[in-house]
Amino acid sequence: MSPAARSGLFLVSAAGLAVLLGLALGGLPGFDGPLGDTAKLIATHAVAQRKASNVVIDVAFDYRALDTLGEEFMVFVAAVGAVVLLRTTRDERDEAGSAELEARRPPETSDLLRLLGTVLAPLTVVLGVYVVSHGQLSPGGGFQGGVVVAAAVVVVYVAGQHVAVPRGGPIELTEVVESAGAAGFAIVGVGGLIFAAAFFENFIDPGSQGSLLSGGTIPLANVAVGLEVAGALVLVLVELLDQVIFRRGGGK
Amino acid sequence: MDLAALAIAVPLLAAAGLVGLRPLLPRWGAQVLGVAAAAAVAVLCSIVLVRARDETLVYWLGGWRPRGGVAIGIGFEIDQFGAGAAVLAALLAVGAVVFSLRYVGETDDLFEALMLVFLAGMVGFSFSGDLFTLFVFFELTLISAFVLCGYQIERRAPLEGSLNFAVVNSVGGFLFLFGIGLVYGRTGALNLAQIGRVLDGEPADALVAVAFGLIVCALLIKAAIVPFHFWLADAYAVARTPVCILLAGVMSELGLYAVGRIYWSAFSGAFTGAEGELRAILVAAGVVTAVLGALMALAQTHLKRLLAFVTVSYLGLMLAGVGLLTAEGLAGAALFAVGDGFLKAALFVGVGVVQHRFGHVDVGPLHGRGRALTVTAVLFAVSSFAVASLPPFGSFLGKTLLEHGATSAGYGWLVPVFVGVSALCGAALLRAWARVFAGLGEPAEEPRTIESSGEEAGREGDEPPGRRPWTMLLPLAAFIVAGLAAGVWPGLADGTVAAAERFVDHRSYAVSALGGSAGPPRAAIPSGVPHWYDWLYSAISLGGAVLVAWVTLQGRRPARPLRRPLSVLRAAHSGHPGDYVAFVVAGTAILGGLFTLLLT
Amino acid sequence: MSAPALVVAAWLLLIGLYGVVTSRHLVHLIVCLSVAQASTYVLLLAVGFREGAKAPIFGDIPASSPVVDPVVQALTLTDIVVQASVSALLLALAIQARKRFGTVDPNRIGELRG
Amino acid sequence: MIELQYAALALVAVSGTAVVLTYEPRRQVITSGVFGTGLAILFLAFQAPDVALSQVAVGSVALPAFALLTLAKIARVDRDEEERD
Repeated sequence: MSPAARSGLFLVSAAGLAVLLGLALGGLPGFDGPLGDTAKLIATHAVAQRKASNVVIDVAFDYRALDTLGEEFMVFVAAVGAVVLLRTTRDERDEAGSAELEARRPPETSDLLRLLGTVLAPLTVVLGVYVVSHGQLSPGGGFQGGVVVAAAVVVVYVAGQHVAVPRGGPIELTEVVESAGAAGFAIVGVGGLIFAAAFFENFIDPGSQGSLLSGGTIPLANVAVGLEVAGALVLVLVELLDQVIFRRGGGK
Repeated sequence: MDLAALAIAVPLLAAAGLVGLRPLLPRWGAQVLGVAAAAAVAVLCSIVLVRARDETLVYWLGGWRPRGGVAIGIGFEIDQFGAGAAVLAALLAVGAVVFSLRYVGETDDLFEALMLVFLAGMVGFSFSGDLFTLFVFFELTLISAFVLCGYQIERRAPLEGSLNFAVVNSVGGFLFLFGIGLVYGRTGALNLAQIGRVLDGEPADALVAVAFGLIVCALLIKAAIVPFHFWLADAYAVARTPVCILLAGVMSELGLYAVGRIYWSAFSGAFTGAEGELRAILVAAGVVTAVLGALMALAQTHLKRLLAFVTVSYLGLMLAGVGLLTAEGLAGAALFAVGDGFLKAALFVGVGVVQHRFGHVDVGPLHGRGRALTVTAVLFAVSSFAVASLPPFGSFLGKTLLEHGATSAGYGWLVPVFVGVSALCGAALLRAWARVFAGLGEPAEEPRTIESSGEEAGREGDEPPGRRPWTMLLPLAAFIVAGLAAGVWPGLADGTVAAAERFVDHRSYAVSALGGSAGPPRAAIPSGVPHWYDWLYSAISLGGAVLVAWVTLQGRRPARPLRRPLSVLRAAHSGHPGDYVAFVVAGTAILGGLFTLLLT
Repeated sequence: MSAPALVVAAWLLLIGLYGVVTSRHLVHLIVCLSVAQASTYVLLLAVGFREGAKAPIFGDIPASSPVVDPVVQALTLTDIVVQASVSALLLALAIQARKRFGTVDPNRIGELRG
Repeated sequence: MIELQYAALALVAVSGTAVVLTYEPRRQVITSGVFGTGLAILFLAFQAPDVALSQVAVGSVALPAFALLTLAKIARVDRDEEERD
């Protein structure tokens, strides 16, 4: 279709869709009604059942842990997919030639950036670990903390570009971390099968509310997710960075 | 039913293992792990299928049983249809992984890992009795499928196919989630049975109709129903053969399965009294898709794209079956999906062998060159006839049930449509077969754009040409045998109808999930198929297919009166993601509007 | 008053899709997809919001105080991760598209016709 | 709190529209960062601090970073090809 025809078709249909959405949204209750049945049950009983004060994390890692398993494997696929879709293809390698690849050394980074990286990175890692480990108590958890840890690793990676990062080693290590996290979360689920009666059944004593280890398997699951998300994000970012930094054609 | 959970956990763990142990695992070790994991899923799902024979299996994840009819966690609700879909997916996955054994490329451990996640996604999708979990597995399936589609990044067409696939289906995901938000806002529930109980109370209003419309449109995108079908031809035509086996064999059909599942478990109570209107809408969409897909298939000279449009066309037939909203129609669609799924997988493998041998799949340049591939030629011909409903294959039995369902629902005019569509699709396949494997007729018109230029051509894999390893022919033969088994297994038709009776029983679904008292189970009437006239219909389909193939074989171009409409149709398949999204929005507005007007 | 939030949700969906349809750059298209997806976050959270209720974290509030719906928040968390994953992969495809097609304008990528 | 919600809704609606209508991708990434942060504020007003945190991580940091790196790579390929010609 021509751009005009495409926009025309879209605008007409979108107008129709807008009317439908308006009609449908008008049927939703306002902000003053009672909570839905499922939400009410969970909001009243979660803390007593799980001892973890953050009910959102209770839902994500216990009541609806299977959804989170699916979500973790989406992240897993995203990381694997980035490796697959961004790999250097055979023809690119031929085109570049090995001599030129040799010349494509990463650029030097300034001392200041390196210093900043050295100072910032450990702090960020500590923050990330805190967010992961306190998910059951306060806002945060494996996903958010994992992102923070990944940011720290990437800072080190960028700041440390002067050290020749051998392609292969760190990437493979990251893949190991990432898959260990993904597998770890699935194993928490299987643990429920072995030590209790159902997949993802919480098989560890929930402890007491407010303590760091409250929630039974929830902190465990959070750590697994944290590892997986951190690993995956590092993989994606490093693949993208590699595309930009390592190909900075110094040989030309 | 811990086995059901294991059927999801095993492939996911194996996938994580394949990626994590990549430095340590030798290539053959990874392949063994891949095949073993897929086979384990097939075994697990088969046991689940057997156990689901007498009652619907309910499994509460995390042991969160419902309280007072309110679900707390996620429930699996597995009947023979869900378990059967999972078995089909797992068997096709085993075949696909075996096919890819001798089909070496780059980073292939990752390929197997992705296939296993893809499989786990489909299994989870088939088992789930929870609206949001359906969405999660919908997305997991989608994301692994589109990476698999784009696996060959050194070629252009897979890249574009993958992109269109991802964009259009992501939009489908938004619609799905928007619908979930509306439903949850109204019912406070995500469990399908619980949603059904809340909605049963009163007739549907605009919110319910629009929410249903959005969710159905999202699933019809997955099922490639016109006008949501554009991405499918692009993606399936360019994906590697093992991926196509799963995509065309089962993934799209799962969209239709979920339409049925969600309708009968959650919405059918709210739409009581409006079944006639809903039936008309769904059957119409199915027929349009079937006819359009068949015509587009006839217009193709690229083998995989041809198969993709045959897939679209048959998905239309299946939607018409599901859309009859009767147990018989649903049973027909399900049986047809299984038989056709295996046979289409066989055809894709056949095309894969051709691609393996000659490096491309354009009918024009391949003219007569397939004579060298005797076994493949014979098997390809058999599958083509079987797809055109050759008795006693599963596709024949399924279509027979479909036709009976249509007649008893008062849609007798569907029978000639089914017969005609089968004839056209069969003709498209037979004509391609005649050109490639027999060298009959004029060589096809100018080569198509995809993969036709020298740069794009490339064999799948590193095997020297000329060898057709048993790892390719074995799945081909096995899929044909499975397609045959789906037609001759004793009692299969009656069993499927009985299972469908349970599937469409709104009340007993809720009771098995959430407790309460059910009425007496509905007795299934033996289907008594096939009758003598079913053989006649099949003969007409087959004869028509041969005739149309023969006539169109003579000319290099389509007949004059057909040229203009065909060129308009083909121009609409522009490969432009913006176009496709505009069509999706238009389709959603139309379907949603019809639902709102007619069902409230 | 829930109307403003719901109107914004619907608006984000439609405007995001408008961006996808009219896009001339793949990266732009992908970011527009994320706008459309944001509509679902707003809808879900609006559905679960209750006036005067607190966040469902019982660290600092008494166990009896009214809270907003925790379930939709968990769903939205999943939704956000879905978006991040899909966007990352689409961006990787955009890079490959630039390499293979020499353009990132969807109007000029068109291998698959008819 | 409801006032904060209205303000955040307005910000989200306006910045979301701006993201779509900014056809220059580099500038669009910046606007999308503003949009992502606006969403995070809105989620806080919706009493969803967990979601807000995720949204900051994804919408304000990860996605803009992905997008900028992608654009840098695309520009890189453009330049390489010009040099070759």
